[in-house]
Amino acid sequence: MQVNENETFVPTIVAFCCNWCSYAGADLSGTNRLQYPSNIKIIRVPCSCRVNPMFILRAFQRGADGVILCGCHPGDCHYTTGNYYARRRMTLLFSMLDYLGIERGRTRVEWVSAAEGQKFAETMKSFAAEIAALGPNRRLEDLRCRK
Amino acid sequence: MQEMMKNRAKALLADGTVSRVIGWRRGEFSYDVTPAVFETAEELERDFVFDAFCGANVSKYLIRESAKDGGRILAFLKPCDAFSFNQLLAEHRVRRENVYLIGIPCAGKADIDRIKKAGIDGVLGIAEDGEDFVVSTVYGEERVKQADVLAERCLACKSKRHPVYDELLGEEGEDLPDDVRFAGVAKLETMTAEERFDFWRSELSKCIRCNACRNVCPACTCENCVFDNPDSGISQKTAADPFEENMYHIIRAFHVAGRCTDCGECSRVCPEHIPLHLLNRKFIKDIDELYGTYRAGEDDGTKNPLTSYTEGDAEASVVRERGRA
Amino acid sequence: MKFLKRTDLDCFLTAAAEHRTIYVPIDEEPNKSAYRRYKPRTPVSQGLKTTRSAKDFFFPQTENLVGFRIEDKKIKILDPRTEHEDFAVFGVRACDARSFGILDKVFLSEPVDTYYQNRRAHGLILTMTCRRPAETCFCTAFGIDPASPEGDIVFTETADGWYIEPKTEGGRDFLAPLEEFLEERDEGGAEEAKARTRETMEKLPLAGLKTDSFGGGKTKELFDRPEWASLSEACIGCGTCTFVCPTCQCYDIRDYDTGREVRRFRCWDSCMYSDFTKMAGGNPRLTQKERFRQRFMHKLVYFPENNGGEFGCVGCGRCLASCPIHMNIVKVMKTLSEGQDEQ
Amino acid sequence: MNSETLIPHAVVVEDVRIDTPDVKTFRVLTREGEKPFDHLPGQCAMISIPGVGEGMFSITSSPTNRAYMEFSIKKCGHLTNWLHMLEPGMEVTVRGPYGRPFPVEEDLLGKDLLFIAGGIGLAPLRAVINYVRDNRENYGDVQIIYGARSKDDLVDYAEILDEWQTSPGVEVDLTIDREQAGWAGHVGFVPNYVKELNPDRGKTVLVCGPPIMIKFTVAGLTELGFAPEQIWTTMELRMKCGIGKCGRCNIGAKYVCKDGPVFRYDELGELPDEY
Repeated sequence: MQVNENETFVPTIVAFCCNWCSYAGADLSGTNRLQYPSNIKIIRVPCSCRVNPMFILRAFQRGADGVILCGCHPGDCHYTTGNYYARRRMTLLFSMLDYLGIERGRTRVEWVSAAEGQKFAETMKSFAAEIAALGPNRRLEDLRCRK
Repeated sequence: MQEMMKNRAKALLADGTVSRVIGWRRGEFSYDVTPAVFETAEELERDFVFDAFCGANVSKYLIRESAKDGGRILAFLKPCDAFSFNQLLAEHRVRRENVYLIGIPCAGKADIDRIKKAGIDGVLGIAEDGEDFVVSTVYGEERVKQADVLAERCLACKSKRHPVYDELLGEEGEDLPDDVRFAGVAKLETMTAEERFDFWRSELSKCIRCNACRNVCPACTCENCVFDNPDSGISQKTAADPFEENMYHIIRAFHVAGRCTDCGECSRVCPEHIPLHLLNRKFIKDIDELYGTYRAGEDDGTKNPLTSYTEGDAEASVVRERGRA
Repeated sequence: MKFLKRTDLDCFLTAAAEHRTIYVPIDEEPNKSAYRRYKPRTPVSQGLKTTRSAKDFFFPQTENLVGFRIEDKKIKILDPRTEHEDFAVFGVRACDARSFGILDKVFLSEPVDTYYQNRRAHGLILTMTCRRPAETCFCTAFGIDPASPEGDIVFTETADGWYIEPKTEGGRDFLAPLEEFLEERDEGGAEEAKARTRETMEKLPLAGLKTDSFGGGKTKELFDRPEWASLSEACIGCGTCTFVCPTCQCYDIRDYDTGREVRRFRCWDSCMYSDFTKMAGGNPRLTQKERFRQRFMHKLVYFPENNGGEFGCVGCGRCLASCPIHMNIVKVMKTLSEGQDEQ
Repeated sequence: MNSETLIPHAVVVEDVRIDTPDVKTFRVLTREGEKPFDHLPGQCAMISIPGVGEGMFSITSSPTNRAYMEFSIKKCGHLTNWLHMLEPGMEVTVRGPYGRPFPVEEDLLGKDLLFIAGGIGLAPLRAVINYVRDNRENYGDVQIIYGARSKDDLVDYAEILDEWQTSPGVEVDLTIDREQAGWAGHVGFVPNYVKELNPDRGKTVLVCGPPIMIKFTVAGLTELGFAPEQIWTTMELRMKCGIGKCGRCNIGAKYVCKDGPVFRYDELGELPDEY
């Protein structure tokens, strides 16, 4: 979490992007000069399936207010099936976080292809807006790491 | 039952079918039994016990015991232990050929903590009398209904059936409906996020990170746990921050999701009485609802739901949509 | 003798809390209590023992030892220590009261552990006699009298209240502003209550537990005993016994990088854990048998050897109640003693 | 509030010397350029890199060296891997000294000394050897038997050749495990070499090396007629606090960090076999 000069809350957002589709999508949105919020920190992963629940939790621990996972569309995975496994895993994890009382909006999965620069920018904008509305992550933060 | 088991064990030892027997050893009081391996008829006669307090799931010990040379080991498995064993079999953690399984019926196990919760202390002896336990104590005799001091996991028993065995002692039972089992989870689901957060904070903040839930769990069989691996970056040994408490319990439950047979050992052993089964059962309930009913340990062949998929699986957004309904 | 009526306890504690922080056992659920900061009108637990011991007050599960910040490639050392606030722990039983003496022998021996010393210097122990000992109690085996605990002030419990006896200067100072809540009573009631406690202790199943086979200098006889294998075979290697134990004092030191600084903290550790003695070059305690043996040898042999014969156990019975597989120091003592008789 | 032994001091790594492919010797000084603290030969100190961890290492420089302190460290685990990445000018933290030293001013006075070391086991003995060399008049003959896997694995080789071998009354016998080009010296394991050399029975022995080497060396010495009371060794177990409180480095009732690391062999015989 950060606070800008006007003391308004600027969330820190971590986006895990698969190397083959979503990272390329982010790249495309950049080359097309489409704007998306600068408070989104992209972490490139070889496949959405590389992201295990620990990654998501650690992002929150280290100060993220929202975490989004982006990968290839179902059926388009570079490794054929990785995103299918990721989907089940994240569904169950998000459900568990919800069960523990963590706000539902703080986590999201979106499928963004290499051609969807526009979608990437739109997704990030809407996610950033949603997290900004939710406010700082307090329920899943590590007090030792609070800035 | 105890005598039947003892006699059968002695017979199998005598005819050489097995060389050892894993069961429960008598304790100091009438409730503190310890899992133990018996090698002779004399040991069995002296120390073997099977009663309402023999709740400990011995299936995890069979990983170590079945790896040993020197003959088969006889294990008496209650239905829930048999599910755990079958799951271990599916994961190739036990050597089936080294284990001789006798399925034993289970009418539910008593929880000494619930007897003590009823205000009974200074226990000297516990005897079964019809539907009651007669508890003799330093402070006089007390009587409780057996049904009132059943362990939580037994109240929510999923099955009285043994999915795996070599022989059965007594009658085979049947599966039980899941609604009781999931009632606790369902109740939490109807609460608001704030209520749930407060509930789990008050429960998980009691955690002393003794690792009993992990170490007793028949599904937790990693050679080197991520929480013990200094290179993992998360082995902190202690819940130094509420985040650590949440993380430990989320990851512990997640790691056994799809493999947890809901034997309830985690909740049984928790010295702080944290209802850990509510975490495990949440995953089971979600899996059932999203990917079709799945029962870990049902057989040793079906792929577990986290290592399989269908193209039409629900998107992760189902969590948010479900909330809106 | 001074007497506090049960009905006046709340006023007494409320007034005391104005002078220092008071911790009391509070019921979390029936027959399960934990120490919490006292708040007026919260009922104090009537239970015998808290699930966790009272050692937490002086040796908490985790505490920061030192911090480091890198500034201009130089390591800046941050000392987190501050003077601890004054506090008092109410309702400590004789077993836990004795455990502080055992912890003192470790932490207050040279070189003194200042973190522990700081808390110890600011904490008052208000002990209470045991009216209803449990079957898991065996403090008498270690020479502890549950009817006459150590501590700064002893509360001897009767049906309608407590006889109060300050034992130290700190205890007298604590009571001075609270005189108005106390009344004068004949000592007879206290003696009667004490006699009843002692009588109950004799009726408990573990009353006859003997320590003769143990103590300093017994390493040779006990270390290689074959019984360790069967005693430890069911041990799952968790830290429950260690963490609920009032005398277990082993700790680990670890670093946590918060992103701005590194905090070096210590936390409870357990000799039952597989990585307790693990080194890059190997592990001297490879199986659970060695780890299990270490815990009991430490309490029954090594500790007395280094501390004038005092055992490292106070017989509180917490490990008996919470061990997942019900293996415990009593079973170890009985098994090893029996084996000794046969030899 | 009084000082606390668990809080370390920052020191500067002044020099890093590459001894062998996996051993480096670190020279440390305070920021003011002084030796961090005084110690006795055989004592240890806790070195740490904040965020990585802390570990116990024997101080390899002699107490008679007033200018600086040295640690010879073999790369074999998490912390030591990080230590090997240090460059001169970087800082680490250090606290100590800890443990019981070799009895250089008591039992060893006036004695003929036999040092037996294997591999990195020379590190703690180096402090004693140099202490003895600097107080030459107080001790009798010195014999050093030192072995390593290969010529390249001999720690402090330059110092051995240039200083020790040229010292009066010091005999150095080197051996390596396997034949190697350019090595004209003895080949074979230390325990066997000790037997071959058949040292004088009157000598007091200080031995350090891998546990297995110590075990066979002591067995050989016993065979030759040495008594356990003549043999001193230094131990190593996992340590965290260094002051006998964290409870993990015990052998029986003795803590290696506080009651050791130096033990006389008959003392070790009294302890259970768990090291």
